[in-house]
Amino acid sequence: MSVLKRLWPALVGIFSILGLWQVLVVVTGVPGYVLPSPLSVLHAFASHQQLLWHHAGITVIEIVAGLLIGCISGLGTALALARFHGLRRTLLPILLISQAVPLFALAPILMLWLGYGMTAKIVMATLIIYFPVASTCYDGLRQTPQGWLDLAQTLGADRRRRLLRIQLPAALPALASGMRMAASAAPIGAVIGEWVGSSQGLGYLMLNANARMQVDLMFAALLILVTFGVALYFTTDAVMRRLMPWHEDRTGATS
Amino acid sequence: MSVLKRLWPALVGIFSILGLWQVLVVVTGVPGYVLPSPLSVLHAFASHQQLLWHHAGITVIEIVAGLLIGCISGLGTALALARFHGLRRTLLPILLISQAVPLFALAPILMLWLGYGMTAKIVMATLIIYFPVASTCYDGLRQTPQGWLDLAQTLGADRRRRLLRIQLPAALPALASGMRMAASAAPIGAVIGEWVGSSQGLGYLMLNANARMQVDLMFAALLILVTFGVALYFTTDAVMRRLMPWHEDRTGATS
Amino acid sequence: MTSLGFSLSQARLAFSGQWLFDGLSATFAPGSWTGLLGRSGSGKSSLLRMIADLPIPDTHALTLTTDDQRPLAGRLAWMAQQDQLLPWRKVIDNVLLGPALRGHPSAAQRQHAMTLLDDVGLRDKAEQWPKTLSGGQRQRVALARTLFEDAPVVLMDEPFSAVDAITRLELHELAARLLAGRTVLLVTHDPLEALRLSDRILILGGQPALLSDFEVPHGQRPRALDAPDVQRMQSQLVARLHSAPHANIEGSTP
Amino acid sequence: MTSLGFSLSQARLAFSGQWLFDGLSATFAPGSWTGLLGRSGSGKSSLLRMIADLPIPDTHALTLTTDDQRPLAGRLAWMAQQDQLLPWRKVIDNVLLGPALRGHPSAAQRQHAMTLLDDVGLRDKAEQWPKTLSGGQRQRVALARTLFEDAPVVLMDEPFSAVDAITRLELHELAARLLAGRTVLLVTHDPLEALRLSDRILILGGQPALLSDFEVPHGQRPRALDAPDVQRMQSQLVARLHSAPHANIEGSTP
Amino acid sequence: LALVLIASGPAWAADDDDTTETTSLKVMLDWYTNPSHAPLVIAQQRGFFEQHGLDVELISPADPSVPPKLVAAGKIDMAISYQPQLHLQVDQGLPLVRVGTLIATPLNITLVRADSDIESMQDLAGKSIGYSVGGVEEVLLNTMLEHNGVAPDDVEMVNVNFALTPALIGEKVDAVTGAFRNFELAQMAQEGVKGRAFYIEEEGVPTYDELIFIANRDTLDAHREAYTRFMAAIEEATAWIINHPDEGWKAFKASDPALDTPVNKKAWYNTIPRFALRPAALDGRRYEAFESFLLERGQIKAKSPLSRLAVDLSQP
Ligand SMILES: Nc1ncnc2c1ncn2[C@@H]1O[C@H](COP(=O)(O)OP(=O)(O)OP(=O)(O)O)[C@@H](O)[C@H]1O
Ligand SMILES: Nc1ncnc2c1ncn2[C@@H]1O[C@H](COP(=O)(O)OP(=O)(O)OP(=O)(O)O)[C@@H](O)[C@H]1O
Ligand SMILES: [Mg+2]
Ligand SMILES: [Mg+2]
Repeated sequence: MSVLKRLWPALVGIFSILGLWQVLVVVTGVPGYVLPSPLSVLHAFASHQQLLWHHAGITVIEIVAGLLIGCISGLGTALALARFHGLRRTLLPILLISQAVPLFALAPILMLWLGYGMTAKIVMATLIIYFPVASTCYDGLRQTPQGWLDLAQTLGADRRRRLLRIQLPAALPALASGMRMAASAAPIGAVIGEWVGSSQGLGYLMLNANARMQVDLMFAALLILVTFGVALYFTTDAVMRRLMPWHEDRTGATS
Repeated sequence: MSVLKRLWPALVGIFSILGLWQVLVVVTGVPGYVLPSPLSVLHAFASHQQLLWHHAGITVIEIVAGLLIGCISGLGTALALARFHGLRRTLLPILLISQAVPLFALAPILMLWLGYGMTAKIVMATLIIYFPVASTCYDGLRQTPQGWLDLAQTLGADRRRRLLRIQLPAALPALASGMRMAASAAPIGAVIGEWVGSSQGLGYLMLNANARMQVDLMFAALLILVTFGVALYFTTDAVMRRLMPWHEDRTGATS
Repeated sequence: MTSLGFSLSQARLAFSGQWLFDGLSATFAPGSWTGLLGRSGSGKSSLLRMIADLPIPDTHALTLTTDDQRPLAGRLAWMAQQDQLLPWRKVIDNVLLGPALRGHPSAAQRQHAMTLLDDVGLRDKAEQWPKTLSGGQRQRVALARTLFEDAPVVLMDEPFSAVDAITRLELHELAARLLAGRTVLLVTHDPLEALRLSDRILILGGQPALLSDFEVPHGQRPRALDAPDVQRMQSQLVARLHSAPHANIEGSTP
Repeated sequence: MTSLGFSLSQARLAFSGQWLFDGLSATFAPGSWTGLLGRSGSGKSSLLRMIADLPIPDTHALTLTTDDQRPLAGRLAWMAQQDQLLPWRKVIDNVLLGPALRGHPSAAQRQHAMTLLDDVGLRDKAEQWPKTLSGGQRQRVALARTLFEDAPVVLMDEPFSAVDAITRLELHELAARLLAGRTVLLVTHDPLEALRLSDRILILGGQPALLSDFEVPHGQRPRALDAPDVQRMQSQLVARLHSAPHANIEGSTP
Repeated sequence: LALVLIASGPAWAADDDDTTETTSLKVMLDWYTNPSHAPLVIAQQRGFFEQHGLDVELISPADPSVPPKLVAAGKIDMAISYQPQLHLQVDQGLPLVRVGTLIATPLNITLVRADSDIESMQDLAGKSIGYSVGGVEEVLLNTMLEHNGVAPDDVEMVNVNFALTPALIGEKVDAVTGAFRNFELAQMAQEGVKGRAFYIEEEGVPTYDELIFIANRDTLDAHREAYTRFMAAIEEATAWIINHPDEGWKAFKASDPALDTPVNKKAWYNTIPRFALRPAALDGRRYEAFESFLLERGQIKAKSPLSRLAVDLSQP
């Protein structure tokens, strides 16, 4: 029940978007090859189910793997930056630069390095998640209230334990914010990867459908992708909340 | 001097990357169409200066406009979400979904509506910035310590003033984190826009060069873009710090 | 400003199924000062929050009636146990928080806030950030902010706990002067303070807790510390507090 | 554990160019309790921070010598003016913060922490989150955390300010019992508390501030409150505090 | 429809000599400017458009699937597209029609490294083949494979998104299909790798027009005479290029300094023989044959009449 209750506003949102979209299509009379109506998308969805689920399975694996690796390495980087002062001066600008590089400009080249298999897509999804997570975590780790740091000092904590037992828990709310955002961005990374080189996955399917002007099929694939992105957001939100039973987040991301 | 001192670690980072890259190219003997050496990129940079600056000028306008509009509308959305409870239930999922949609799947539609002029690109950059800012700001606005909210209540603040005078300043550190991240993502938005349809701008130049296998020219354009992204990050950081003279951010994003 | 009395009844509060108190009632006469004492954790701060209509996570209820039958909201000043200064407002702007949250502080209000800061001995800190203040200084700014509100009903939760003995006495004088005619409910842990400032002393104690009255010395507030009945009553009050039923702390014989 | 004395000299501190104190020195005998009094903002907390070698934003210097010539770091417990409980650790885990920051708390340490919580009257709150505690309960947890450290040198900044009179007396007993033989520096605003617990009283006052001694009653700590010289000396101490040079607060005659 | 075409005929005839008023046309290329677009660039550069009373704006997209949509939506007047895709688009209901031809032969080839062991298309069995998704690559390749006795399931097709040459010379794939014979071969040579090409029309695929001009069928009549003038300008530009190839290259690279690369220069000369000499002329047989081919292969749902696919502007 509580899961349903959490998902409920999301469902309302999705359906209100669908309604708006249908109205938009009807009112503006925009042709189907530009923007298909939700009904025709649903129809495409129903008639291509098997195809869609097959490709969706692949993309989901890429997304989840990318999200996990991206979050873990982002968090790791943030911890390393907070832990080692020397590292910060060199690693931080590199991090920044890596973020400023438009990924898909590099995507073709990445593909040449990593081949057209799943690895490349996971790397893309990872890269897209990595920076926001590293950046928000690091921002969070830097803003520990002084009083707690003082306490750690007089209690004889070494830098490592201070980081893990004081700074990290104190940064959890900031971290949750970053992870939530990363979760909803993860599908984009995988799809870019599939666009640039692949023979499977929702991105590939979308590209193919687009080239054949099967715009309704493309939107059906998009629908799966978006649903998955949103689901990932709420899952991440729930996980982070579970990690912070002490935290009072009054209004909640989901309510 | 202080500006130089701030930029100094960034410069070190950039040059260490360049060095590593040159070594990598020389050692692995990777061909120029896969990864050009920094020297050949510099050469391309020098020999196409006029071309590059011309396109850079256009992209910079798109980025800055997109960043400003994205930040303002993102902040506005977050404030509206925090202000109006009813809005939250419907707007938040829509926001989420809009983030989960791979933007350039929608790019052709945007182009149809907005034409292939600069507007479309500014809209793309705006959209890419909009969500992270809205999301982090909203997260920040929700986490005002209860004591301050109690104070606002007994002092007879209306919801609007409570939001602007209590919740907003309390969220500034979270907001700064979001804006910094958005700043370094802004160039990506503009480039995606240019990717879809334009005859000007660095994104156009890059993809064009890539299609012609002038990978050195592509990297020269990338270099400008990245430099600009990093500069934007530090500018945003400086602006946000100026907005929070009371805030103790001990280690600083730049040190 | 006319004084405003109020009374509460049926006050009940439980945390995780256990009643802290149930069925409390009390009347606060217009312009009277009431000292509220009680063991740590007996529910004093919670009672103040309930009167101020502030959110409380668990089961609670309270019937509050003012003498003029109109709601208390907007006619009440509340000083919390923590100072709650806003780090992004300079000291003077923290004092001016009330007017800033209701509109724009006028020049006259600014002037008045400055006078109050002077009263609490912090005129020279007016333009500093709160983070540069000592614990006692922060509490004095919070006091100035509360005094600024000039409300007919004032709830204060241990308002002088962080200042030294001398400053405390001076602040007693100041509060008595500026809050004359206001209906004040003052939570304190210092029996002497209660005896010095109250028209009436209430003790919250028991399981679930009840409010019981304690007789106060004669004479005008603030009473001199060396008045004989103040000294005498202090020992009685401490004895009374001690006898109030409460989970005992190990090894206690003062 | 053998007692550890220490002395400080050349202590100086300025904020934004103004000297709070300059050239302070004091000796703290092994196992002695020193009460530190002074007006709000005189620099007591800052002095404690300097002794604990905690960061201070502005100009400061201090020469600290321990009796055994080895650094104080690691042999010192510090209880701040704010409770600084970690919201993500349950009450018991906050008491166990020291061992958790130096390794892993053992079962015996957990047992001991539980005993301490029992001592401060919070055994039944051990598994709760800090946000469910009242102000005085939070302070008692912070006290338990400090007592747990069992350090030879203990710095306490107004450790009993948020608890009621009875609990305070009980905590005095507890602290005296558990910190016997430790060298304790206790900042307090309550003259009676200082007289009850100190072997020696130091008053920080003046502009720039100096440390001056105040005579303490005879007898073993903790002294009974109704001992005649405690009562007598209280008035003397208040008078002395009052006469200490300090920016006057308007309208003050206690 | 025929009625409408007839009705609009005389209007165009009357306007033919009167080129005093200028018509603006937005024309979208299929991809970034390259030597295949030479007639457009030269017509612009040397004023042929102007002489025909046209003010033409050339726009490049980064995604070849975009221009047809923009034409169908009426956002631009004309676009360059590919004949095979046109059939799919019309089948999906896009109101598009071919109004001219830019390159009148297939450019499509399947390309392997000359130093590989793939001597003929038979050897592709068990290999990986890169392509960029255009909509018909799969069916074209499958036809070629079947023609050579290879089962389509025996090859692995990989979308490499326009990075055909790098994927091939980087040996990430064994072959690429959908490469252009005028361009990719030159590009490989530039990187010092020789290529071996298999020509699509020699491997069992009906021949077709590679690059065509498409316009919106619904608004064709309103623009008919402008498009006719446009084709005349293209025709003149093509003739001029064939007559003056070297001067033409200079004019071409002058239009955008980024075009001045050795590969483009080589491609320039490779492309010249492939331009349609009579851009407006329509070979209806090609369209019907390819339509049948696609229908047979299950790529379209139904056959469209020729008039819905292509028009000859000069034939009312
Ligand atoms: N970061 C700072 N910047 C400027 N001034 C400061 C800063 N920190 C403290 N001060 C000033 O130093 C003085 C001493 O502060 P401190 O906290 O040591 O006082 P205290 O004696 O502990 O007072 P209290 O009894 O109120 O806690 C105060 O006047 C305070 O304003
Ligand atoms: N959110 C909560 N959840 C559970 N219990 C709570 C919560 N808030 C307060 N309590 C409990 O309610 C009791 C009363 O708290 P309150 O703060 O009112 O005490 P108090 O009388 O003000 O004490 P003090 O003198 O220490 O400030 C305490 O025992 C506390 O543990
Ligand atoms: Mg309380
Ligand atoms: Mg202090």
